[in-house]
Amino acid sequence: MSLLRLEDINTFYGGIHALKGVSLEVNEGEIVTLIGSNGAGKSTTLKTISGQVKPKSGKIVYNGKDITNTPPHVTALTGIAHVPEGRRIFPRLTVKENLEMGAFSVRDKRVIEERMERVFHYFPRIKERLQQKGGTMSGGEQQMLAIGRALMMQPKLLMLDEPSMGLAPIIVEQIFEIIKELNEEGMTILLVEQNAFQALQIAHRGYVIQTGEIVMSGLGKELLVNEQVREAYLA
Amino acid sequence: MKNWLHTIQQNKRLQAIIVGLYIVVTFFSLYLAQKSVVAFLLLLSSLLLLYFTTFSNRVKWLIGGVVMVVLLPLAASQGEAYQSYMEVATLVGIYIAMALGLNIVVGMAGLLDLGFVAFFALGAYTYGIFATGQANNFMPFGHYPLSGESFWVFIFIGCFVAALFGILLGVPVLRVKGDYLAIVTLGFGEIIRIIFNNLDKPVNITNGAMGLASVQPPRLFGIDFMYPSQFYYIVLVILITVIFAVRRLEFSKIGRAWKAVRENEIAAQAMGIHLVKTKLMAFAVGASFSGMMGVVFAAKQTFVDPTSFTLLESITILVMVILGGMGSVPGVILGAALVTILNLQVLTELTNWLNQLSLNGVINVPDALSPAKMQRFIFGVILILFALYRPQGLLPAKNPVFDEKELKDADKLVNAGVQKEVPQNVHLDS
Amino acid sequence: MINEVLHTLPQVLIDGLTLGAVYAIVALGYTMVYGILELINFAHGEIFMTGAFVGTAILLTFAGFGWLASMPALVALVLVLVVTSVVTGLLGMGIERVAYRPLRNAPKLITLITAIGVSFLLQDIVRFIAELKNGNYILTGPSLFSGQIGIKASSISSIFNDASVKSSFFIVLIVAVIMMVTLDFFVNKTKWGMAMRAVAQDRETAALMSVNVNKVIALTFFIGSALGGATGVLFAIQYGTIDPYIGFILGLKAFTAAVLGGIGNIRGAMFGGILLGVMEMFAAANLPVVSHGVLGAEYKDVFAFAILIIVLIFKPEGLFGKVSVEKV
Amino acid sequence: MSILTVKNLTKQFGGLVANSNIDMEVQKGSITAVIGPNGAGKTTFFNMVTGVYQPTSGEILLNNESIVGLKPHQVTKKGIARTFQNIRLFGAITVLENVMVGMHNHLRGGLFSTVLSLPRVRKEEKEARREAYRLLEYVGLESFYNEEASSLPYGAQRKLEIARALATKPKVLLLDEPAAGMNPKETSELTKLIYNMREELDLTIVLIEHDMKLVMEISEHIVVLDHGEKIAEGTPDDIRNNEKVIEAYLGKGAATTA
Amino acid sequence: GCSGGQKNDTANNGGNGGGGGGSNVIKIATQTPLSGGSATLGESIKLGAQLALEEQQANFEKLGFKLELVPYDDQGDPKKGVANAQLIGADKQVFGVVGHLNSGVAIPSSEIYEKYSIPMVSPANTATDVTDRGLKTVNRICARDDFQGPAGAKFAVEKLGAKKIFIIQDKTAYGTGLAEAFKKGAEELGAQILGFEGITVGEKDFNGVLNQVLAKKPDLIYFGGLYTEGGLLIKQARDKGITVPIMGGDGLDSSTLVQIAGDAVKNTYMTSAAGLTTVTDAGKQFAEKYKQKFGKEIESYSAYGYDAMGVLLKGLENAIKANGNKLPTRQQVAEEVRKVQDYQGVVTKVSFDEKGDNKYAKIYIYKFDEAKYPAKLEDEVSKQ
Ligand SMILES: Nc1ncnc2c1ncn2[C@@H]1O[C@H](COP(=O)(O)OP(=O)(O)OP(=O)(O)O)[C@@H](O)[C@H]1O
Ligand SMILES: Nc1ncnc2c1ncn2[C@@H]1O[C@H](COP(=O)(O)OP(=O)(O)OP(=O)(O)O)[C@@H](O)[C@H]1O
Ligand SMILES: [Mg+2]
Ligand SMILES: [Mg+2]
Repeated sequence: MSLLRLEDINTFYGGIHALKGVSLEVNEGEIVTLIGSNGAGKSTTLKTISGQVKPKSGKIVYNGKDITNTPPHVTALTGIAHVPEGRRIFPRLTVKENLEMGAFSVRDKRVIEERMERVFHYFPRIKERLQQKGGTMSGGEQQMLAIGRALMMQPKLLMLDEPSMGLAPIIVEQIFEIIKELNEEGMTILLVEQNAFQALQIAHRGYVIQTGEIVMSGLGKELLVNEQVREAYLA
Repeated sequence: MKNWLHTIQQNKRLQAIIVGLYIVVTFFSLYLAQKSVVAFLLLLSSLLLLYFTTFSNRVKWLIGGVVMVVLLPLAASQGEAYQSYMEVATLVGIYIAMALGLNIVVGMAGLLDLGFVAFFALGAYTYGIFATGQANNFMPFGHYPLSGESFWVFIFIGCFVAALFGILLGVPVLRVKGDYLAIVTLGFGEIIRIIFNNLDKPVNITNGAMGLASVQPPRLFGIDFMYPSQFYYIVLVILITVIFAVRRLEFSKIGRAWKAVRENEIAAQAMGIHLVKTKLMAFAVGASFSGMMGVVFAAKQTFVDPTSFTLLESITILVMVILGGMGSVPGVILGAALVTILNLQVLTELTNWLNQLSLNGVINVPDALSPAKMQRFIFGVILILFALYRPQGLLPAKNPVFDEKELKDADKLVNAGVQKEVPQNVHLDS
Repeated sequence: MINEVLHTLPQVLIDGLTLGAVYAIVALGYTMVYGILELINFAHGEIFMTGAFVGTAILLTFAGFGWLASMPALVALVLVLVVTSVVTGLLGMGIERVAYRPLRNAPKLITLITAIGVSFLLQDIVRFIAELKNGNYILTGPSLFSGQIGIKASSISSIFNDASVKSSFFIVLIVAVIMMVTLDFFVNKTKWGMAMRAVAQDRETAALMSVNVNKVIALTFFIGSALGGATGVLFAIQYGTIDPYIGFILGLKAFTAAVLGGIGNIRGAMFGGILLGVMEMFAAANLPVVSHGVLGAEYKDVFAFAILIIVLIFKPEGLFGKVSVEKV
Repeated sequence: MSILTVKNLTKQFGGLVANSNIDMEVQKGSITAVIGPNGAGKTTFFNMVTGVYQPTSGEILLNNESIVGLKPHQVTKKGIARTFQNIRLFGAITVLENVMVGMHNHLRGGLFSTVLSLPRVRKEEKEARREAYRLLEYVGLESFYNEEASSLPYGAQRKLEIARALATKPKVLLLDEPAAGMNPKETSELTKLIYNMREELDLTIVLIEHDMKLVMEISEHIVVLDHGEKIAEGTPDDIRNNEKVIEAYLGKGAATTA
Repeated sequence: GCSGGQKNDTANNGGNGGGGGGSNVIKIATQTPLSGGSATLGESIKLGAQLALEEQQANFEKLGFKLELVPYDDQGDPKKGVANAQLIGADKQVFGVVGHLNSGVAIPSSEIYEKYSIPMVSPANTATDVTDRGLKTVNRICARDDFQGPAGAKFAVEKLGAKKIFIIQDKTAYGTGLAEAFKKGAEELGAQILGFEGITVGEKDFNGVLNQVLAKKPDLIYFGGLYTEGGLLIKQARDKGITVPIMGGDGLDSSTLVQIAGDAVKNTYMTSAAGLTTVTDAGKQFAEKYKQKFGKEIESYSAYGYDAMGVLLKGLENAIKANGNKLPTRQQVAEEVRKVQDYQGVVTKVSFDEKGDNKYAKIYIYKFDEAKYPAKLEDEVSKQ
């Protein structure tokens, strides 16, 4: 069953036509990856979904509801968590507060505690640094925190924008493991990656975006062996 | 409309005709309708029109020069309002120079300065003290007031003193960033003003709140400069020098360093830029313009007292810079001119007019709302509207655009063979 | 010389504390808005001024109906404080909506212009209304809490002279402390406070955390302005006379105080305000004595600004400000 | 010959030891990689070398001359340039001007000569522009030269940082994660560029990178940091097979990706 | 907008008119602060002047001239004042100025009036420099600082028996000038000056300086400044338990002083160049007319504005008559204004001396015995 569906989305930044009729679909329980080179429009796609930018035309349907023009804070409430590109940790909040921000809509303290424990389970490193200011963490640590923060929302759909960027190989491996694990536990995931190889390996399905247009789609495994994809993105 | 503008943009001859026609028409309307502020302003705005043409810089300067040096004074001089127009034009010039100075500090180097008027005060007092009998109180040698001939030297002394204080202010400021800087400079401005207001004790240097009256007018070849129409030319000369200096600095190593510091201090340092030196230079250069104009101001007013140098004045200059477009020299010039004219001429005329209406019984306003009292209100509204509708400033800063040809046709410093090997496909998806 | 300074010290401290408390609460308003929008809300001084006028107007109305005599002063005070805070809070929200929100993505300094515009506007509007109603824009309110209380400082040490305070001093101080503590708790310990800080640091991401950014900013303005208005009332009660131009000077001082303490930092604002008030009072009372008449009381502001500059030289982020670590 | 020598370098942030007694030698003309898990202290190490942070203790020698205590701009003058992990361009000025800022120390125009617009200054400026343009060509950004730096795509911004660093005419170039955010294809182009720069511009290059393909392909010497300590160093082959490194950093799957 | 009307004027004048020969409009300008902190005072001058002008309109109508008032706002800012002065000078129909409030504005602006030979009659500037520069067009009807200050000092020392005096001033040209003059006078009479301190205009807390007063224990406090600060200073001094007499100059002369200080105003003395407006019949009438027309009580300067305008119009009328009922030149008007003798105004009689100072300027000394304005007249000092 489709959890999220984009229909012919067109998004502009001023005069720049960043998304040119993007349509894609994410089914419940899937990992879907969106790959493409720099400036292809991957981040813009995620931003359009979460409401950070408004599409000029097209429709976004989530869980059967039209969420095309909902502002980001409302989208978040519907269960879509967006881990933005470049981590975007609150630099002067402590690590703990950063996590708490993730659970902003949750009132019950106990629930927050529980979720936090779950985050610690995935990222033990975070637990050691609860009182450190988010901004002083290293790049990798921040990425973990950013994912952890999104997990605090306990989202239905987790959108990750280049989570492997700037991370040590072992961490990348871990993160992909965690993504898989989260998915196995029932979370739907929309993954944007430059690291096409690894992304396609764990994804059920994938879309290739080029200068704002979806140029190809298919099962992860298919794309992995596709000649054109290999040449352009797997080098 | 767009098309139409486009055609004009393409066609230089058409532009020449339009500008020429405009200047002639406004010139004659001012010439004939002497008291028309509108005609005066329209003639002035021919400079703005000129700015938008595609003529070469040299031609623009030439035409602009003719308008400023000959046409404007000539057209205005035909009648009674002459001196008052020249007064306004002189003040506009003074403010433009100051705004350009502040623009270096705020717009280019990104250092928020709320005490800028202090440098103006320094210039004014430097001349004021020595061009009145005041200096006799503490200078054992020499005979004061100095004659008006010294004025020309004092322009440079004022420039130098202000620059020196710019550096003195800069030194403590270096460690302070962003909005902290704003308050430090604000404090500095207030300190200078309060000191000037109190330095009549223990030794009477500034004559305190009473101010310095009867400052000697400038003197050249036996002629005293007494009228705004004369000061107009002094200001014009200084102003043109200032504009040239700013323009050259802007697109030089120094200007780039200022902008780099503004954009990212850490990266600027990594490029080998000495942070302290660069910021100090911005302070000093910016201050020096103000210092010069301070000297002119003292001579023009013939009276210097601390009330001319309040915080509100600093804020007004800042408004000119931001409104015009931070970092943009043409923008700042426009901003300064607009705010000054608005304050001195338009608001005054407007209130006079409204007042006339209410005196004649055309409109009836309660006294509390009398137009003369609502100037701040009107000014406030205008500020808000401008900011909301032109948030980037009136003429936002532009980056220099270079011609590719000029950049290319040199012999290669880098090994000529390299180029081909370098992969050329960065623009893969753009 | 030292003796002379010590004689008046108790009184100087008390007076300084009063002034400082006023500075401190106004500084809080600056700090809050700054903390969240990185905007020096120049109009804050005018909101404070508006509060003073609204409060005085209410008190005058009460007095006009003869209610003031019939109700306990404390009740009147609380009533006025609450009403005024709400009025100025809404005013602040309105200003944000009209003059700041449309410029949220514009260059930072352009909002400075609208802030200045709003200041001028408020000054003239308040002046206009006051003049229309009163014939004169200088307003003197009914006196509340004007009893004098003597403090026998001489019983502590004979070097001190006795001091006296107006009972409104205690009101000012108590209300100020309550406001500061509440606010500090609110911002640092509650969820909405955390949301405010998050919005301050990264608006876009805060929205992704399901924070309604507009609401948080509006709330910030409401609280900041309500505080400003309430302070206006306290000011009017303490000093009795107000005019539409009090906001400018006081705003300036409070801004200085906020920076001294470390702008954006609530405790810093409190401390900075009190410190500035005490310093100023001390300078006004003692500069001539200490400098043998060379520096008069009028140098008090020079003294205050000089201290500020010196503090910032050694601690560029203000007394309580955290060194802003920029990770390279 | 060692151009950059680091002895016993330590940096503490409060209780946190970000670098602990690091010794390192960088050979002139080499490409050296510094790798390690996130938070290992790699960027901190760069920051100390470039004068952004002062070391808690230890020595940094450039050509046997200590550069500890120098300000960042002085370090640049000595011949060390760098790029930043989190891109730090001068966003509001053009790409060409960004590079020209890098030439700051090699231009001689002073305040007065500039204001007077002496022919010498004009000539120098013109030459600087051409030189800047050549550098842009070198990294392949010439088509963007008149654009605002902030409007560039991410990958181009990284390259601009390199061009800008080159403009300072460095002897040693420090690159902090130059390939971050690039796809494999772009990364391989970057690899070529880095390699060429070393060959043609007489440079010594030290780079931090998490992309093992790039690191293993290009570097002659690799230093591995973990928790602020140096846990290994050697040739790519040594490192690839070092148990400690695999455990702390590469992970088991490393063999397949790199 | 605004230029339309003016173009018509120009047309009436027959193009670029030099003297405006055909015109029968005569404008008198006022220049005072109408906005900002001291707008009340500036306003009251303007309104007083307006009243006088309107009363005279019929009179001038008979002579064939139409009188008009053009109020300018100098904002208390010298720059603005000078720029306005240029505008005033440029308007050939303006034949006189009533202004200013601040000496700091009057001094540079009058340099411009002098160039254009426009007579200025100042209702309020007490600084010595205003007339001491020897400008032919500058006149004032109020007393100079160096008359008012010593007169106050004499009263303080001789009548009130003050031996030790603490002086506070507001660090403006007015306050400093007056306080300095008082200080000099008091010292000459053998009083001891315990302190000479400044406060900042616009502030509301003067406890710092008052703590000094408390420590020094003077037997009189003198304040050079305006009523806004003065009122608060008096109130705060009394709150502190300082009971000695407080004395000030004409800047305190306002009903608002009493409003601000309330009961604390008792035992306050005030020197003023104004006779009590409301003690004479003429004064009472004036106050009533003023109230009726503008709906507010008079301020101390209202009557000065009225009288300054009166003198100016008197000079103008004389000039017109001397010129055979034709429009005189500005020079002629200026000369006639200076020549005005024994003009009887509401608050003062006016004859100008060779500098333009009023020979009849008198100093009146008032005391507040209760919280009521106006205060009780205690003494009168004449110039000679
Ligand atoms: N805020 C913005 N303003 C203007 N243009 C933008 C903005 N953000 C993105 N763009 C442009 O929109 C296009 C798509 O950008 P987007 O960030 O979605 O790419 P991406 O696929 O995520 O690339 P990357 O791998 O670099 O993250 C690019 O051409 C980019 O330059
Ligand atoms: N200014 C600072 N204040 C406090 N701690 C800091 C500071 N800078 C870095 N750290 C800490 O020092 C450690 C090393 O950080 P550094 O940035 O050098 O890591 P890194 O090796 O570059 O990691 P990454 O590969 O993720 O960029 C981290 O734990 C980080 O949190
Ligand atoms: Mg992206
Ligand atoms: Mg790093």
